[in-house]
Amino acid sequence: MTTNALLEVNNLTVEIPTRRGTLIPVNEVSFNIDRGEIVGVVGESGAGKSITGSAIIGLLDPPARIAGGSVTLQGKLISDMNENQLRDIRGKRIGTVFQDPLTSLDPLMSIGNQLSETAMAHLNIGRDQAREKALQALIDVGIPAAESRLDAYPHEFSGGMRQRVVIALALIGDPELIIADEPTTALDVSVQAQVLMLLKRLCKERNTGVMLITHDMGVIAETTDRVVVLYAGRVAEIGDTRQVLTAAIHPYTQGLVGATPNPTNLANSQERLNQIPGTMPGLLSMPAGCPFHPRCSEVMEVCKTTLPTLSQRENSTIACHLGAEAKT
Amino acid sequence: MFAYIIRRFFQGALVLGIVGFIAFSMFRFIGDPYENILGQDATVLDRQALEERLGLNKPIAIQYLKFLGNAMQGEFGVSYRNGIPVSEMIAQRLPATIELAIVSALFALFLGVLLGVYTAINRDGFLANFIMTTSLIGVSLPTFLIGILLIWVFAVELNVLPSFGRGETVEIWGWKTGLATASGLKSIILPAITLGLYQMTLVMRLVRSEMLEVLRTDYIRFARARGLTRRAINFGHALKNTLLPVITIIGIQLGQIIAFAIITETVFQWPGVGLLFINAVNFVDVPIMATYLLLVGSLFVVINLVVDLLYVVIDPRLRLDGTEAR
Amino acid sequence: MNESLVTVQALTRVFDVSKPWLNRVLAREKRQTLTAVDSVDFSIERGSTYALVGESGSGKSTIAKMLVGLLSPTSGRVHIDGVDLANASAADISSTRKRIHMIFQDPYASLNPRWRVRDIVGEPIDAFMNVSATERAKKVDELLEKVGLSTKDGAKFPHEFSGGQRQRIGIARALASDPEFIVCDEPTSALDVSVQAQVLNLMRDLQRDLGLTYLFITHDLAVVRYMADHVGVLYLGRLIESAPRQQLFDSPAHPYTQMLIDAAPRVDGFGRDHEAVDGEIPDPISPPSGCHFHPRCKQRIDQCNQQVPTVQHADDRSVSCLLHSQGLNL
Amino acid sequence: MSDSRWLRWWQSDVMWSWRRSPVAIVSTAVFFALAFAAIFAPLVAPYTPFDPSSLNLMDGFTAPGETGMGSGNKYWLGTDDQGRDIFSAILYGMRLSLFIGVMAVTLAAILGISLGLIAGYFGGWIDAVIMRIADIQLTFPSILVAMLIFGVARGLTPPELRDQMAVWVLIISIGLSDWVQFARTVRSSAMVESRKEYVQAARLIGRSPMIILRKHLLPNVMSPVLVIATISLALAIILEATLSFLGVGAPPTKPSLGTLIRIGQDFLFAGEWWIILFPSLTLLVLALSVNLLGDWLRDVLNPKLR
Amino acid sequence: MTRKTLSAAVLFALAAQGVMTAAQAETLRWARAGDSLTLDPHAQNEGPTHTLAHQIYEPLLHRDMSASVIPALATEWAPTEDPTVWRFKLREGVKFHNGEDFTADDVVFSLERAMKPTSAMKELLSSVASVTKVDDFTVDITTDGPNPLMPSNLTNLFIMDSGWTTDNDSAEPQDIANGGDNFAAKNTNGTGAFQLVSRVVDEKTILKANDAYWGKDEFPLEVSEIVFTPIQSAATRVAALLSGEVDFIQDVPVQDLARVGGTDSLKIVNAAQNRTIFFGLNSGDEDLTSDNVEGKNPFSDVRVRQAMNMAINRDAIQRVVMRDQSSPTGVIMPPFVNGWTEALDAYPAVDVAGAKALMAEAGYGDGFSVVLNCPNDRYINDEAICQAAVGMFAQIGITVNLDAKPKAQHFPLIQNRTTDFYMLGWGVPTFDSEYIFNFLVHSTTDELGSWNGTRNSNPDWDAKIVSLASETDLDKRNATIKAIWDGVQAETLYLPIHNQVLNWGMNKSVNFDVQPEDQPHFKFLTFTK
Repeated sequence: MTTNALLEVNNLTVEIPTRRGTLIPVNEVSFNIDRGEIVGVVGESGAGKSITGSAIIGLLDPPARIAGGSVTLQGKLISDMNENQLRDIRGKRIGTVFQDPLTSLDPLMSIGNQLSETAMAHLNIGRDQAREKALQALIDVGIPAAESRLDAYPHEFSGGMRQRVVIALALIGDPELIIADEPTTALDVSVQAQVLMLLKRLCKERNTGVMLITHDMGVIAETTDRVVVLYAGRVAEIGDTRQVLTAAIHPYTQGLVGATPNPTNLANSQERLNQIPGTMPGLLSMPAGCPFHPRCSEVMEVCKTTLPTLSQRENSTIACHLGAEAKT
Repeated sequence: MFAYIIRRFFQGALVLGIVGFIAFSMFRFIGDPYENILGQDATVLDRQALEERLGLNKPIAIQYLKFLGNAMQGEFGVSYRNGIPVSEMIAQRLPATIELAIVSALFALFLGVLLGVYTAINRDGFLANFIMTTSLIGVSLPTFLIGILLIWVFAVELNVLPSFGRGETVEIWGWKTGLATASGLKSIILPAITLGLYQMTLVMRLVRSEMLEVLRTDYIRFARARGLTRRAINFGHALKNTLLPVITIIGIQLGQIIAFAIITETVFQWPGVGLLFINAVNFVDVPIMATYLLLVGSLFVVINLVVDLLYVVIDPRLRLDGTEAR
Repeated sequence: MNESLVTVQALTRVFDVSKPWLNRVLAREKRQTLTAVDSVDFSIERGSTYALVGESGSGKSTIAKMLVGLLSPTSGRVHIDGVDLANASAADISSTRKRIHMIFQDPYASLNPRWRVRDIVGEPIDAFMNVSATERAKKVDELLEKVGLSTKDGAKFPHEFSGGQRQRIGIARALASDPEFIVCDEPTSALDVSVQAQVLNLMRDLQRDLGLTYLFITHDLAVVRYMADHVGVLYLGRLIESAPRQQLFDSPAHPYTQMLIDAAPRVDGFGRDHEAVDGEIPDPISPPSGCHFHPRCKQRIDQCNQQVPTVQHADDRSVSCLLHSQGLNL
Repeated sequence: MSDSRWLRWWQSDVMWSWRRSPVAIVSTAVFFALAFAAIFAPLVAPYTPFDPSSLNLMDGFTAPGETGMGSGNKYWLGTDDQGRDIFSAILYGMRLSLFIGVMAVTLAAILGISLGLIAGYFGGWIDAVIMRIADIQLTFPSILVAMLIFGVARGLTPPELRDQMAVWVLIISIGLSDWVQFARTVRSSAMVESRKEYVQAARLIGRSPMIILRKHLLPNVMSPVLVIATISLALAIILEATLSFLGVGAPPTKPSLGTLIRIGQDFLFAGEWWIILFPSLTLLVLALSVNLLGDWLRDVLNPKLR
Repeated sequence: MTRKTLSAAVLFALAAQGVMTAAQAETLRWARAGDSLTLDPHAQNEGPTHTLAHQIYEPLLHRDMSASVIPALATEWAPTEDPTVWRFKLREGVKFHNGEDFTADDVVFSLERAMKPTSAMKELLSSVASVTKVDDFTVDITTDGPNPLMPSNLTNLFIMDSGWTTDNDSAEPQDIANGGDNFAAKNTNGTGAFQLVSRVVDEKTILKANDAYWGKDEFPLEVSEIVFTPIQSAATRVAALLSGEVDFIQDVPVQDLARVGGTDSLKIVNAAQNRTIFFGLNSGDEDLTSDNVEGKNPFSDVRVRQAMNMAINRDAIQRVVMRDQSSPTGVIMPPFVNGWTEALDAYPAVDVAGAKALMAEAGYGDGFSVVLNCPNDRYINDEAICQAAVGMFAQIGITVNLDAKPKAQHFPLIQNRTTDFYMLGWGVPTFDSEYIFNFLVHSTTDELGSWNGTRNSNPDWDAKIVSLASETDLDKRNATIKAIWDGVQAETLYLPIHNQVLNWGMNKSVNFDVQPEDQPHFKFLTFTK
């Protein structure tokens, strides 16, 4: 593990005690993000990607809680901070963008006030300064006629503009890290492209690290530098994006890439899509051994009994017996 | 926005028209006005004279219009019981009821919102659960019993608060108020608690459940993610959004407060319109009963209009054209 | 060329989105309408898949609803196997209805949570077929197996299934009345990619086995490429381009189609910088004049903001864009 | 088969949450115990307080545990001013109160659910008309509605039938004053549900609105109805008591819990505390258990709070 | 007359401290269930209305706290040689509250006003032919025939100032029935010991002592201010007394007597009231509307009425319902009424078996059902008595459906003859049986029998009753009265229950006797220091 990383997530484990037993939606997840780096976290629903994001900023909904592992931000442990300490991290050092821009904004407060309230919470500035800061933030995210839009309410914006406002809110405290949880899922394709480009540009300009949570392999490919593939709460594969997507080692990553339709690749158009059989196991019915083994096309006996550990291979880190066996 | 208010206004007028019709029907069908007015030894001639005078020989529609016309001019007839014009009696009694209703409503609102917010924020706390459970006692006993118990404890046994009446009243700009004297203030405590307790519980539970829902919304989560303080989140964002649906209910509840004042006023001998009404019911004093109904209907309409305006003030989504779904 | 099973001619649907009467009077406003679907023509060959692609507000779901009879068109016609749904006799409508079904978008909302799976799947049988209880049960079992579920699943409730399995239940229900034509309204947009692949494959298998005709509605161009034989692109209620799949992707004629293809994220588009499109989809209540796309179009010419482009046909392609007003030359 | 159904029911989320909530268990137990005692009052009660010929006036005001002066009978909870055994009167009164409450809520629920479903599903002017009626109904606070209906109905019924009619008049007046809540809730759920695709699927195959309303929508709008019904039951019982206080409740010869309390309050200062205490406690416990159940149900059945 | 001297003696005894008492402002806070309906003294003939009027206005003569007739504005009264003319000597030097002098003109004006059509007091003066002024302080009242009871009729007829009343357009009494309103309904100008300070209907009425009162030296007059508050709810009324918020209440519920009496600072004063409670039954009609017997009237059979009379356990009602605050009776008149005898007062012992036998004999062995109409806010524990009676009648097989209503709805049932079985209470302001016969026994005609809800018509009784009015031979008259009573009792025309006992609750420092007509006169009230 690099010690000078912006964010280090180490063996992070989240538990949800329920009546039918304790769920472990995030299980010993480790990865890190450097300054200015965009790291994608990809996986199907239930893979634990959003919960990982929430756990990092301490926003887990009770009864979910961090049960193990650590999160450090620039060498400072933040996973055991209390709510008051976390408040200085959130918004100030880690900005957040949620999926649905409409529901992320308080419908009863003008966006100017929402922006300046956030600025005042972190920057130790007065009302007038905060308002200026808010205006600048709106200009930065490309809201046209920003000055006149400061006193507008969320419902007066279009979907894409709203998400720009949310990004402005995430960036107003000049954070070192942005956690963007499916930021474009609710948007139209044409707008999605705009928003992703904006996010990419702003973060590169400010040298901000980004954790981009998405289920869309296309978005991963086009936007991120590195990718973390999650399956059933565990890391399946981590590596350079191009490496992972073009030469995936983990059968799950392979399957995921293969199942994603590609609009430009007409070569295999009349073929069947590469489907992974079955569905992701429920958190209560986690199979023994490798969680992916019931769906794996290359399943081996060892997979059914032993949990594979993460190991470094070529440019990726993967958790699979397949590669490990070949290596040994 | 303007259209919205006009529409609500017409709706209110329609409501009043119907309430008026019910009130009018009471004149016609509840109790025999001849009997009530003339007594049993009336002659046929007497009856005809009365019929002429009251216009009872005209078609019903005309009678109704006449009734409405009179009502609009504040002309509600004369009490059968003591011959005083109803408008005068109501005007004399209304301040007492309005003061009681407002104090109860403020008590219910203030404490209800406070406790509602508290129990929502500390959802699983011991004290919050305790408040939630004990508050149910307030709605599990009939109002009159609570009133009698309060009198028993605070007036008879402890002898600290008055058991009846408004205490000293003074007139301020033609409004007879009990809120400006010490004895008046002391007198209003027990009735206001009796009347407001139920509504307080209701408001509290409503605020709690709405607040719990609001606290789960994305924008609260996002507000936390922005690192806002707990206070800014709970009061700057959550409470405001909570109050939106609560306001409507409170509007309706104010109407209920005025109606339930009937019981409180009876128990505490509070000289308001509720007491007047219940006496009128016993005496079949139809003019007073009908006027009371119209009054409650009008108050309700006005309250709802105010609530609607409040809604528009709070919710920017309604400010544009007021056509947004409600 | 195969005969058409479904023909849609000048299909138009206008919604009245006016404010209440009093508001209009006071604000001196006119009635407001939203033309959700504007003179759309297309036809679907028997046994093929026609995909309608469009972003939000394009009118694709409205077309779907009109085709299955959930909405009636404001004007224009829908012929299904020669039967005009608007003017046919009751008996014809009933027998035609039986031949149409629909697969819905949301696998959670499309199944009644209080019903057992066998009742959900069997409902069309109850509605259309007069069969005994045992026959019905047998038929339901067959359907469940056909879509890859177990017959035991019939006794369960929808919440006991995952999203993909629910969508299979929805497909089983759609097949229950032995329809020929199925309207698929974004059937996989709520599913994960791996499950999406399963469902899409299943649908293609079923099409092959049962000779089904699909109208496939989606916003995802990538999915279209796997499913469709012919693609229509909608923008603000207008069908701006219609072409066989291969041709559409190879040589999109309309700038909007080009933009859509460009904007769709690609698994192989590493670090790609998009030529990001300007603006967003306009308010459909007051769409731009002329060609609706002109304010965002990078290739617009002077007339675009005044002149509504006419549809130009060539072979089995059509496009409505002023760039091609002299006929399609590709 | 039925075994597994029981098992599944027992293991369902609601039942699981029930087993975990001491408040829910206790209030269920208390409510059912009271309801059971009320339903089987004629078997449980030692005396028949509704039969005037069985009363011995000389037993009046017997203190709890004492023997009556007239008959020499022993009364556990004492007697009231008419020599009525308080314990038996509570059982019979509770039976009456519960009957009135349950029937009134049923009436309100049937009315409210039907109108709410129709308004929510059809929308448009039908919705507008129904909801305006509801608005107007709300203008009249429940207690006034009940008093009005009670007054009119009493005027219309022949005096010799009034005692029997009083109960039904109460049911109708309380029921009619309470339907709006049901209608509003059902309407908003029905509006949400009827936009869902399963309803479209049913419309698609030509199912009639009646079938869609009954088979598809109704089961899906029932959980909030259950919560409202529970709380309304408590409200109806209290409202009946309140009406009794105003003299428009159950007749004194066949007293409900509320009438018993109304009678009892006359003797509060006189030292005959048992006449008001025991009926009040019963009412409190009854209403409290129903309210607590409603509270718990609301939390359990509200998916937004899960 | 001994009483008069006694009170004079008391006055002398008090005279020493009288100066001190008057100097101290003593406020009496007084509460009762109902408020006065109007201040116009001739507009309503109703207890609470008269009670308030008695403090402000005065009649020519009135009943003191022991109910004996004493002089008020008249000092002497006697019939003249012409038995149809009564002569009244008026008190001199009396002033109205506004300073006007009281003269014979005021008496003539007031009595004539009370005889006007809109007056509610006109029945009491129905025999009066004219009122004439003899001189400034003498007035003659001429009646249609000899009227030995004239003084009794005048005790609630208040004298108003003719000038003030006319000047304020109140020469006609307030016409309550037709929704009339006048100045006198809200303002007062009497000669009484107290004058009005302020009044809010149903809320609070404040009176202060009249410094110019003619009787300053004759009555204690220790009360300098009266604050009168009507409190309807019995519990609240008692609570107000218990908590010391009021000093004096009328209408103490019987169940709270012990509590009030047992409270250190409070006391209960009681006296037999001039009111009898009884049930009336429709025995005259062919059939009843509210029963379940077709084509027959079970009440028309005297055996049924006797059986019912035997079924009522008056002692139990007295002990349990009334807590001994009543005296059971077998006749519908209180003991102070002329005509009352112990024999009449005796009531049958409870005999369920005997009653059942009588019922069977009358052909109602299986019983029948009927509706009993009962007031619930008029008499002491009226509804509870009816309920108790329901149980007692049930024991002889009569199913009684109780219909209890507020008095305003109950009394019209009797007056309109729309009830077959009802409760009624009757007081006798004239203290003579004739008053009872006129209203309750005489068959219903235009003038008489207006409260006889039995529909019973007995020409023999009617003739005897009419003869009483002009019979001047007292012995003969009393014999006729006895004959009528014997007839009524033999027929069991009514089912008497008891005579009420009046209870007033007050602070221990208050010395006050109960007035049998429930009309306190506060000028008699004294305080213990």
